[in-house]
Amino acid sequence: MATKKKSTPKSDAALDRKLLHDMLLQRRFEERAAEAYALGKIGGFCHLYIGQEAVSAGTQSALRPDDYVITTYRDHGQALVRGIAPRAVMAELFGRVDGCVHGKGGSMHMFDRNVNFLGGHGIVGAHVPLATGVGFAIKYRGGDQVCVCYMGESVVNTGAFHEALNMAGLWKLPVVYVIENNRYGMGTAVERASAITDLFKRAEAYNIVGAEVDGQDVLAVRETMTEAVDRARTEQVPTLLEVRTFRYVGHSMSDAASGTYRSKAELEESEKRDPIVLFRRHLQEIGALTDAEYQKLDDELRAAVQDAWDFADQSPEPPLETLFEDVLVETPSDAMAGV
Amino acid sequence: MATKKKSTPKSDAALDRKLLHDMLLQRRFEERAAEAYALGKIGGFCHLYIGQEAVSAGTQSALRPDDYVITTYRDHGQALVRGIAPRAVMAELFGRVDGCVHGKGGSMHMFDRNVNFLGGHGIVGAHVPLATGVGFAIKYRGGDQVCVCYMGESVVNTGAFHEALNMAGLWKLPVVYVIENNRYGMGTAVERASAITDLFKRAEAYNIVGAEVDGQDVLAVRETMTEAVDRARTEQVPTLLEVRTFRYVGHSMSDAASGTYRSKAELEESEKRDPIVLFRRHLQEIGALTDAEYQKLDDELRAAVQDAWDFADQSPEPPLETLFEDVLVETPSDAMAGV
Amino acid sequence: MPVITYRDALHDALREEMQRDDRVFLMGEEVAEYNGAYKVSKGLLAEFGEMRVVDTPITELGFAGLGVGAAMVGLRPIIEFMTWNFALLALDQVVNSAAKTLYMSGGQYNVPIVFRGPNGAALQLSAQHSQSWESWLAHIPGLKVVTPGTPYDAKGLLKSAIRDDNPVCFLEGEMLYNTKGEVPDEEYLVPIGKADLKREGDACSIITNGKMVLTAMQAADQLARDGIHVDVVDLRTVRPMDVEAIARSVQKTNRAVVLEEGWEIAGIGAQVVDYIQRDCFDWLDAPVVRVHQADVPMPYAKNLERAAKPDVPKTIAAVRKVMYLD
Amino acid sequence: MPVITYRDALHDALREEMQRDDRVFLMGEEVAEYNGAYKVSKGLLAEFGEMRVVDTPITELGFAGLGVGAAMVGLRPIIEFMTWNFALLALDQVVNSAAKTLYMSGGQYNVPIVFRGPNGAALQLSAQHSQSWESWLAHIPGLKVVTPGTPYDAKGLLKSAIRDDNPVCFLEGEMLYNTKGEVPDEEYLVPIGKADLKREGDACSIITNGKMVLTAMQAADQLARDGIHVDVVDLRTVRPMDVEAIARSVQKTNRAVVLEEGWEIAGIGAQVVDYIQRDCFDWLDAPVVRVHQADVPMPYAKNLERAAKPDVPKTIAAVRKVMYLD
Ligand SMILES: Cc1ncc(C[n+]2csc(CCOP(=O)(O)OP(=O)(O)O)c2C)c(N)n1
Ligand SMILES: Cc1ncc(C[n+]2csc(CCOP(=O)(O)OP(=O)(O)O)c2C)c(N)n1
Ligand SMILES: [Mg+2]
Ligand SMILES: [Mg+2]
Repeated sequence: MATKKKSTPKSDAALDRKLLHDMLLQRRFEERAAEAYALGKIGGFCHLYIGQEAVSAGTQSALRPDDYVITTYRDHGQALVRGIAPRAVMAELFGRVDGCVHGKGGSMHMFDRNVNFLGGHGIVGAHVPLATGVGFAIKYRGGDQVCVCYMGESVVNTGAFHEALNMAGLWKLPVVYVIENNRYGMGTAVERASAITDLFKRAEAYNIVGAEVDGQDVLAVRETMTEAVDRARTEQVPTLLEVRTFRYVGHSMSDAASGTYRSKAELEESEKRDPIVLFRRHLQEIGALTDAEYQKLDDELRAAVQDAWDFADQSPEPPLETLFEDVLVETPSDAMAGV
Repeated sequence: MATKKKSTPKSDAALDRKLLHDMLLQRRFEERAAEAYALGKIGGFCHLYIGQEAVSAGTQSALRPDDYVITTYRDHGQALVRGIAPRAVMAELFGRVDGCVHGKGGSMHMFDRNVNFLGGHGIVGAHVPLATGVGFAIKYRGGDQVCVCYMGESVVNTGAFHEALNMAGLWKLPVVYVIENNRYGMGTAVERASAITDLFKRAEAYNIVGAEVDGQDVLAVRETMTEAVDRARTEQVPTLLEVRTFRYVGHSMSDAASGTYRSKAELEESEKRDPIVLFRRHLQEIGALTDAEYQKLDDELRAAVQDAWDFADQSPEPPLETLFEDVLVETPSDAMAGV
Repeated sequence: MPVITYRDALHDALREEMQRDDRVFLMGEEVAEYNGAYKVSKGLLAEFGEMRVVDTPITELGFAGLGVGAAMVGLRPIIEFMTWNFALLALDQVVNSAAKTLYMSGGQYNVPIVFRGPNGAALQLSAQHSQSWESWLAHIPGLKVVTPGTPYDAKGLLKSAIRDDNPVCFLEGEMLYNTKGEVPDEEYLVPIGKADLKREGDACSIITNGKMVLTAMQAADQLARDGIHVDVVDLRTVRPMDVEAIARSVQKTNRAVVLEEGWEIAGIGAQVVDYIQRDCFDWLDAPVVRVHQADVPMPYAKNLERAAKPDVPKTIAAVRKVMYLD
Repeated sequence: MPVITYRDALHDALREEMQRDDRVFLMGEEVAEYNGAYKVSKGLLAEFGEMRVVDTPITELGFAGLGVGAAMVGLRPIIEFMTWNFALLALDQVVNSAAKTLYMSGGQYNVPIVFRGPNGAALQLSAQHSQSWESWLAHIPGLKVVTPGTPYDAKGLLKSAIRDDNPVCFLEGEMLYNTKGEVPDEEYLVPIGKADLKREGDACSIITNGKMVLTAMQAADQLARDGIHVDVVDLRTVRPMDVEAIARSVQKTNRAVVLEEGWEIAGIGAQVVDYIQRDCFDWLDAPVVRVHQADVPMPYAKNLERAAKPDVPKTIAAVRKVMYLD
């Protein structure tokens, strides 16, 4: 299916600034998260997003505050860009009471109702039907919000993806499904898992729009995403958007960045297209950013991340009685009082 | 993907005769099964195949005895064509010890190891991965058999279908997936369940060959199936074959043939293309069948079905002690004896 | 009081709650145009329209998850499984999404959803269509699990389930849809988590739930003819379970039979036994006896199926055994 | 005797059985090129090639079903779930295809398949990655369910599972992979369905399985220092369960603690309690006490996770309680 006419966003200094900020915040945040993990301050599984920052920054810049975002376990970057405070994300990683879910979820399960961030989900594919349900709810209420659903490229092989996209196509739900194709699902290259490798073409099976974009180019990501979001918002047409990207780190903290399933050469090649470096260069070329400005931003972000670390480190463990809280919620008694 | 060069089977009197026989056997058998159900001799769910007989007859005529067949709960026709004796099928429907699975399975679960009939499965979509596994086993052993997997058109929306076809496409397994598109899944028209209605086009998502054929024309079915089977056998390329057909009866014995989700007019229109009538006419036109021959065949088949009924009726109930048999099989002690 | 069927009781509960709250919608296979595979949703499409009564493709995992997503952002979905047998495909969403999201989100996102449909065996549907999932579901924290045995309870509990702000698994009985009972015209709710002493006696307690309530009552009737009067404790909800009601009855009768529809091993009855031995150890005069489905996949043949299912004679035999009468 | 890890014990079992029988193959996510998410299959791709050690897409339902189909026509698949948490998506194939096909086919098609992988909680993996499925799986007739707690049992039971002509669910412990124990060089099998009395005492029986065997042994050590000597009955297989071994121990000690990794309600421990009260009613001096995971989804924070899990102090407290010592 052809994609619609482009509505390229005007170049905009504030926006450029925000995109750079969002990308660099993620990078600096996760560099420190890796350090904290090595120190044993973070436990469990911890999946970093380093290398993919243009995807979250670019796509989310096309959203409104009342739109919805849902994602996988690889959720730090998405959470930060959506506006969960670095303090709350770091404290969650540290398993502390001031974490965005009070230490209940950890790395894989960031949630924040204030910014319509519907989580971090751990079962590959399982959140795709959830996103479809959010799209259904938007349509049910007659709203014009959009739900964005991020997923790794392995997800396109799961039954949950297929069932969910068929319903989205059948019922025309306002959802943008964003495949973050970083070429590997754990140690499995995409061509060893999917019978076709142009993943966006699976959209045809569901009568939805398919599109692809270079995920290391934050402006391209933003542009393609803006089209998809517009289509969802105004025509309630879902899109399957494949964003080609790369993770510069291992699948999780226990996995080496290269050497097993991918070569050092491949990794280095991909690092030449670091989204932050590319965008910084672009801004400098068009005269929108000086070295000093960049440095200042970087310093600010490093400080913000240090602040998050200190905050997290000082936040107490969750009180033991919270173990039994939030298993069930009380239904308000007026609901039970009768009609 | 383009389908390969055709290898049209020669017109062949014996074959024509067999196709007619196989279709008429199913029709006569199921007419009586419906009667037996009304009399309470058959219980549970009973899904008749009337109207779809050309699919089983045409497709299976392209198979070898050592190929494998697997199907859904709508399995009487497939079982009979594959060579399970009408007596064994009818006795199974009657829940008797001489049934092909000794009364354990009933209408939905016909099996026969002697003819590589891998069952009758009741969970929509669930047998598609099984078929893929049979294809895997064939490839594993280096054989040139083919596995044929029948399914209703609703199955293409299930996660199981998607996961299984992706693996079949990825690994090039010798399976022919046959969609019996009778336009309805229970009361749901195909266009209300699937985001696209040219179901064979989903093959593209899995890098396998897609094809469609008129399911009321037994020779066309045979021809297209022969191509698909050849492709699987010689090149280990799977096919998704959509066969357009119609069931003339309700979804199961508790569902009216028309009046709720489909109109009487639609049903009558479809009955004009009764596969048996069409094929009989064709054979008469080419001078390969006389009225008397047809009548004789019909009489024989009615007698065979009556014989099956009598046999089933006289077969005893399964002994009570069989309740606890076949839950587990004993592992031969020599397997446990060491290397 | 009007006497209506279990099917109509459920239907009325759906209709009343959909009228009361426009966030409530019903979704599942054949619920709309076909009026429901078992006609529970008859007429609802006509009354509420296609946004609120929604036919789905055969994709249990997908539409169960869809319901959870919709519930997270404020709707109140009722997800019908044509039968709970097919819900097996959707359990990842029931367990990992519906039951855990409140906890994982640190209390931010509750999931007000009802998963409902017939559970357990009907007649001669054989192995893949005859399963009772109450013990599996009850195993999971974050869920409530309800198994009404009468029209009255079905209506009152379904209304409570729809109003509940948590995920509720609602297990109906296909063989119960045509059974009848008194159901008041006026609105009422039956609270989730409360058992009901359906019959009083002193000789023994039969503790049961769901479809087996009928079986227990019939067994009790027959036993009464021999002068054996039993308590029939209908759990109604199996999670959370009303342990006080169990203890009250068993501490009175000193003997217990636990009757369940499903399989034995780690069945819901095993949990009831555990509660009994924990709370009534000094009161028990005999080991608790369980009645359950034979430990085999359900066979098709009529005689085998009958032999496999828990029934009145087996329940009576268990009561007599626990009373050392045979 | 050589001392090796649980991981290596499993690895050796896989390797030996693949050498012995070329119908055996291993399939799952990351089992081949990555050498297994937990390195159990290290080196097997190199030795046996890509037809016998097969990486799959992330499609648990699909490849579990693929395994069943392959098993029906004569292969002997070992399906690795990266963890049993993800197997939830595949349970329809485990239950409806693997466990029932022999029965539904009237004895014609047996399904010699092993489903294996780590089960239960590791460290701080939170709610969706920390589940114990033994009670669910044990509920299902047609399956065998094995939960080895030591390297010796892991190797001997896995070899038996691979040779078994029935579907076997094999539950490993992620936290056990690095634990060590004696494993003979010579070939041996551990029979499925036989418990092992891992430690002898007279004061109380601790009945347990899987990862909790270690916990029970540590608790027993500590209790011994106070002069309390307990039996540790390691069930090893939870279906079929060795009821004689349970009865033998409890009839000797007259007291029992049931220790399991998973949740309480209808957990496997409930079934053990049921067997005990059935077979040892007249021997029991106190109600059986259960130790299990707190009835909540698993939290992430270290302190909460610790509080949620069954452990040595909780086990000791349970033993003391059942002995009326506190
Ligand atoms: C159903 C399921 N199976 C397996 C896993 C284990 N697992 C976690 S992430 C992952 C790889 C996912 O890869 P991809 O979708 O490409 O996302 P990426 O990690 O690259 O962001 C696997 C196999 C899981 N969490 N859920
Ligand atoms: C997973 C699952 N969901 C629902 C059902 C109930 N069911 C049985 S057949 C059927 C319709 C299937 O339609 P289709 O695939 O078109 O096959 P047909 O009956 O037309 O041959 C449904 C919904 C089931 N058996 N399994
Ligand atoms: Mg990836
Ligand atoms: Mg159909």
